[in-house]
Amino acid sequence: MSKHEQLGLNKDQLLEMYDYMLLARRLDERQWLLNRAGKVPFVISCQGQEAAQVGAAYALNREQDYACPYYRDLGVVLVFGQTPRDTMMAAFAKADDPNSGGRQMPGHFGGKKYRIVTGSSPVATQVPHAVGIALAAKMRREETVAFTSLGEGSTNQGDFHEACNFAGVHKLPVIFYVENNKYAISVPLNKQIAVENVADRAIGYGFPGVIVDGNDVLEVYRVFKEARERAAKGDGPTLIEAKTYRLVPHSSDDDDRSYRTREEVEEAKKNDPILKYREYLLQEGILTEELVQAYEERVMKEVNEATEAAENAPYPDPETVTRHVYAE
Amino acid sequence: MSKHEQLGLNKDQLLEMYDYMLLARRLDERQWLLNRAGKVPFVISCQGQEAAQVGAAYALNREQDYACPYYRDLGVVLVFGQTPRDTMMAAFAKADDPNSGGRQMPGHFGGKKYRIVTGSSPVATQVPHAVGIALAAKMRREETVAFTSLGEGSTNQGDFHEACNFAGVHKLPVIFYVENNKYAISVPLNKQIAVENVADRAIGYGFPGVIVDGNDVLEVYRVFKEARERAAKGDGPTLIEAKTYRLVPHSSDDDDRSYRTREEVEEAKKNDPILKYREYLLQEGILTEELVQAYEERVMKEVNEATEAAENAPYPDPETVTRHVYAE
Amino acid sequence: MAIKTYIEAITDALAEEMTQDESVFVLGEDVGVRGGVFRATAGLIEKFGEERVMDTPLAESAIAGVAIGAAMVGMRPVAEIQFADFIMPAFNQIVSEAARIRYRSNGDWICPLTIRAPYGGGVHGALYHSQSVEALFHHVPGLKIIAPSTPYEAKGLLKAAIRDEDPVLFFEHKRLYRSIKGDVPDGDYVLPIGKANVKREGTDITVITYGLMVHYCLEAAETLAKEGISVHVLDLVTIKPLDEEAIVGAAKRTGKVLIVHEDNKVGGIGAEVSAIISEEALFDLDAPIMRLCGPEIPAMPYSPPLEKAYLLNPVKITEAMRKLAEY
Amino acid sequence: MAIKTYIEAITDALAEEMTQDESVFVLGEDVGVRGGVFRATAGLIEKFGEERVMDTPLAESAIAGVAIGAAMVGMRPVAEIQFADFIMPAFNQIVSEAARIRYRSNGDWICPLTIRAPYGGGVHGALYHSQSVEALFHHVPGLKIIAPSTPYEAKGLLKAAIRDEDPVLFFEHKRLYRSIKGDVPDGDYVLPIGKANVKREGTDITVITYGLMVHYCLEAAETLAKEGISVHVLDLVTIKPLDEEAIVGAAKRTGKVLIVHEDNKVGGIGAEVSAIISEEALFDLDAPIMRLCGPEIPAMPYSPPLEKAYLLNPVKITEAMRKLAEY
Ligand SMILES: Cc1ncc(C[n+]2csc(CCOP(=O)(O)OP(=O)(O)O)c2C)c(N)n1
Ligand SMILES: Cc1ncc(C[n+]2csc(CCOP(=O)(O)OP(=O)(O)O)c2C)c(N)n1
Ligand SMILES: [Mg+2]
Ligand SMILES: [Mg+2]
Repeated sequence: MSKHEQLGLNKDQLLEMYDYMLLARRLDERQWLLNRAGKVPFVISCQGQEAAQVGAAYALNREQDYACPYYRDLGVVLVFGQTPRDTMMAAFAKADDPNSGGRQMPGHFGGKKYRIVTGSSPVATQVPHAVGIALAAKMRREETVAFTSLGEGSTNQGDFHEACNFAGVHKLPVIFYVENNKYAISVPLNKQIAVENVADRAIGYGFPGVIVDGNDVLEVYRVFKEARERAAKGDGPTLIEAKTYRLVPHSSDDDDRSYRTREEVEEAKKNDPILKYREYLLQEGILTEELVQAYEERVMKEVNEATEAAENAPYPDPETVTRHVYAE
Repeated sequence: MSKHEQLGLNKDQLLEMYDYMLLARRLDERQWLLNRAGKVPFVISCQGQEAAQVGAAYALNREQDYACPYYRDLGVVLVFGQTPRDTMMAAFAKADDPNSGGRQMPGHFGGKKYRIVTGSSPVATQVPHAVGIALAAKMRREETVAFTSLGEGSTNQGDFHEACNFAGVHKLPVIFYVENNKYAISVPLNKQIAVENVADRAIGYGFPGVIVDGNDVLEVYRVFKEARERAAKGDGPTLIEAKTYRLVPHSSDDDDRSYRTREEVEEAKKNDPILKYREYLLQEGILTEELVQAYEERVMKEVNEATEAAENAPYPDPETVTRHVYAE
Repeated sequence: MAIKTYIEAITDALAEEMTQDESVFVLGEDVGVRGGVFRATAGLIEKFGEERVMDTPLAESAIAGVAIGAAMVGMRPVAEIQFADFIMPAFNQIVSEAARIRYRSNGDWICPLTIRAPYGGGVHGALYHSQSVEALFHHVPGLKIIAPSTPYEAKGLLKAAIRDEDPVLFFEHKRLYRSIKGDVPDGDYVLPIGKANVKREGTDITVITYGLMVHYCLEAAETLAKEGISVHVLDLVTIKPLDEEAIVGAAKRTGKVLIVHEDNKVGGIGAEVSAIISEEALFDLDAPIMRLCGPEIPAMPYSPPLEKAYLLNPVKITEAMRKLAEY
Repeated sequence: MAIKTYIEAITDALAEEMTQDESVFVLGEDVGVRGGVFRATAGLIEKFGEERVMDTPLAESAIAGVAIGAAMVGMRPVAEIQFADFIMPAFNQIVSEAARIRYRSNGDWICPLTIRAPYGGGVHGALYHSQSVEALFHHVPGLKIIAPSTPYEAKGLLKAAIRDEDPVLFFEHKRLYRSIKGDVPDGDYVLPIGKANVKREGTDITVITYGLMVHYCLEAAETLAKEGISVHVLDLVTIKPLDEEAIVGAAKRTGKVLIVHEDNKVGGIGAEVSAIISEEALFDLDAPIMRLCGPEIPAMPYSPPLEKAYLLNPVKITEAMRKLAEY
């Protein structure tokens, strides 16, 4: 049996995951182009982490679960229902941005209709929020699981620790997801943490810590399915660490040449999760070269249309700047 | 070879440790009496944790090391040089209190001349301070080790996590000491943390976590000697967890009958660390019944004299209330 | 009507709100079997069970952060911070998160969270069990802050806070808990957030204050009444949003304003009250706007003579009032 | 003398202090090989090595707390908080610890710590990379707060901060970093903390401000000069302790005061400045004390029209000045 059969994933599902990954990548690339052209002030990327994100979100229940993602999680929010148009509205800071109506930088996801919880910039603050959502689910006897993600550097924040501990003590249905891309801006792993695996931190909180290859979307899907089941069954939290790599600078304001070699980046590109997954699907006969081309075209069309729509969309009315401070 | 010989402790040292433990206990008991008599507004106790404290501090280098203790550590600060008079000056909030000149509650230790770093009430804030002291030592190539302690409940604060991680990454000479007395005020261990041993948290920070019987002063001494050596050699931090028990209420404001049974407390008293150590010393012929009596009398005399001195000592001048906000 | 202590009013408000709304729950350190270190939650665990009266791990940022998460999905958490002094570790969650959730999501998400905390000194609590912390938050749009001085207001406003759609900091002066008793109506009632209350009508000078100091100011006003000085006392009750209309009205009424708070002066609530008055009522003033506050020291010491030196009392307040009246 | 940008002045001050005092070191996120996200520490790791230019784990409470520990035993740490917005997780360490160490130990221990942080908006930084945070700390005795507006003052005061025996928060407006250049003396000089500077002499109205707004106010004053309105501009420079003498003097000089800050109004620095004036110079005033500040919203939005709506600018300031002059 091939991997995906073991996982019970059918062809449509496999292709849907491929589609999400590709879409995330192309939307991301487009934002860089727009940034370099002076059209959008800021980009923060998912590039290199698409498998880690799509595999994770795809294993969740998008009707029941809540996502408290972090700024790189374009792959996650697409699976949760955000559209290319949403992404571009946020990039251009237009009124129709579903995350914040253009109030926040791109990458600060949110949207009640998508079950995506509004996020902020200070890292790791979303982690206790996810625990609170899990607590509410437990109290209301709902089969909701809370998902939250963050970078490995951000696991050094006190909030991560406090939230994990709280969830461990109360056995809450929450999945803590660390996308370990080996850098926190310029600071390499060995200056961030003194252990090999962030997953080991789970030991201190009394729940399992799982390591997964973040370049392998099906493996990510597998461990997430398991974690979600544990959570839904009342067996408590799981910490999952995906080993991954950020293929581009930290953000459009960063220049990564000062802290990592081009060779290292080139080497990492060989493990590009999209290429790896494409190969798998080709091998399994689920993708064909023609299909690859067709997906590419459709995605680019979506990206183009979204870009155009957003570019031409109205900015928020300046008068609205004082709205929504308190209930109106 | 008996235990203390293996540890290289001579008779005088063994008796000195006994002396400190007894002194800590009697000073503590006296403060409760004074509190119940309406003479001092507040007591927070070391009772039950004297072996854990004296064994630890005794293994440190009191000329080189710094202590960042927590509020129960009367045993620690006595070993670092505080006197019964100091304790009582603090209890009565008199001007001569070396910790704060009566500004802080008892148990908020400090004193530069004793190498005891000023502490506060918000728990766990001292943990990063100890790391900073260790960092300074490393930068200045000094053979100083920083000691810091806290309760097991307090290890759930973000500051504990952040400090441990920092020390782990930079391999700093610091010993993190958790006095696990099974309660955080009324909250029992299983509502505080979801693991058996707090020591396991060290795994997430890349340094050893050691469990020790906090009722066995010599064992505590042993693990601290080792940890101090590791630190001084440049091998980095150690987390030590002493299993102990608080024999009295959390503080003079607490009533522990609402959250633990009298049977549980009585059971714990059978392991009273002072009785256990006394037995050992009697067995080894280091203490005799006469000596026990003599120590008891001398300690009580010291406690009495200190109480009297402090009771009669002047309060701080109210005019000084605005001093020492900034350099003068 | 029944005579209740301040802390009974708090407990009653919690119990009633928990009874009438299943989504209301209490969380904090020692709030369960112990009923809170001040016993504000006494009896609740017996009534509502340990899930709705939750002893949390010792971690204030998690208490706030978890409560925020629960609030965002429709619960009505009431978090207790054991002492207001220990709200500092939760500062990021309160200021960066709770206060900004509605704004940053353009009204999509809300955070109906109440945080209760005993504050204030005069109980031998020393530097870290005596602080007033309201001024550290009053600059933050998105938050509401309440600090009632009577059992009646405490109950009606705690209920209002719990039902409010936005995050509310509810500060209870710990000296009031058992020292102040007062009439509390039977049954359900809610008072409006953002309304200052006149506690004494007067014509010579205006005193604007809140919390424990309300009682001291009333005592001082009583003393001065015997000397023929008539003092108008306005209790802010809500610290944020300030009741600007009531403040300006009270200032204009006598033209002489003394602002009194226990907390230290610089950047305190009194600074904003003063600034409002000199923006809106400058030409109605017959004397400089005076502030009588705690001294500029990091916090209140433990030793009785030092604690006394820090604290305002009716005598010190009477003196300041007299001075202003004579101006 | 040389012409330097604001950020060069910062880097120079750090390099000089590190050269002349071995106990000075820099720590923070990305301050090492990256030279800081704004490049304020660029070149330092090459000169002083990675021990004295330390990349820390991503944890602000630890950055502050570790720095406090090192400072207590004689080091002179200069901690960088990457954006002022991210100082919130360190609030407890700064307020409960750094600010109180000298006081709580009765002068036995001290905490000579400098915390640098870029603050302020107008750089498309949105809600969490644009905030002014000074008002969250100005109520806290034991702290000093500096927010210079020129390269000359930035250098002289950063050196003063590092040499100061007490904890100092040093806020650098990120819009100033590269937009403002100015004369900076060669070699070592130190400026006094706590001194406001008159940036323009005038006789009709007084404007009190700090940070980026100093430049906007000067621009507005220039405009009004052409209309025959003479504006006196006082730059606070130090936010805590406020230079009361200079404030009162500037207010008395013209009798008409406008306080300007980028930060929102309620409980801002302007409230205290206003309260000082109405305590000390009420009868010298010919107009209400006005405040022109950011709106009461949690923070500055990202979208250009919203950011613009938040921010003050020379035009808005000119209008307010004119209105006051005409009062
Ligand atoms: C509390 C806080 N401090 C600092 C920052 C600035 N900052 C943004 S992302 C980042 C690095 C995050 O690294 P990591 O957690 O590994 O996530 P990655 O970006 O690598 O995915 C830093 C320092 C921030 N956003 N929040
Ligand atoms: C930040 C903070 N929150 C709350 C408190 C109140 N408090 C003081 S001691 C304590 C329990 C501490 O338990 P633990 O860490 O196990 O130490 P123990 O007292 O049992 O030795 C609490 C909640 C505090 N001092 N600081
Ligand atoms: Mg990373
Ligand atoms: Mg304990």
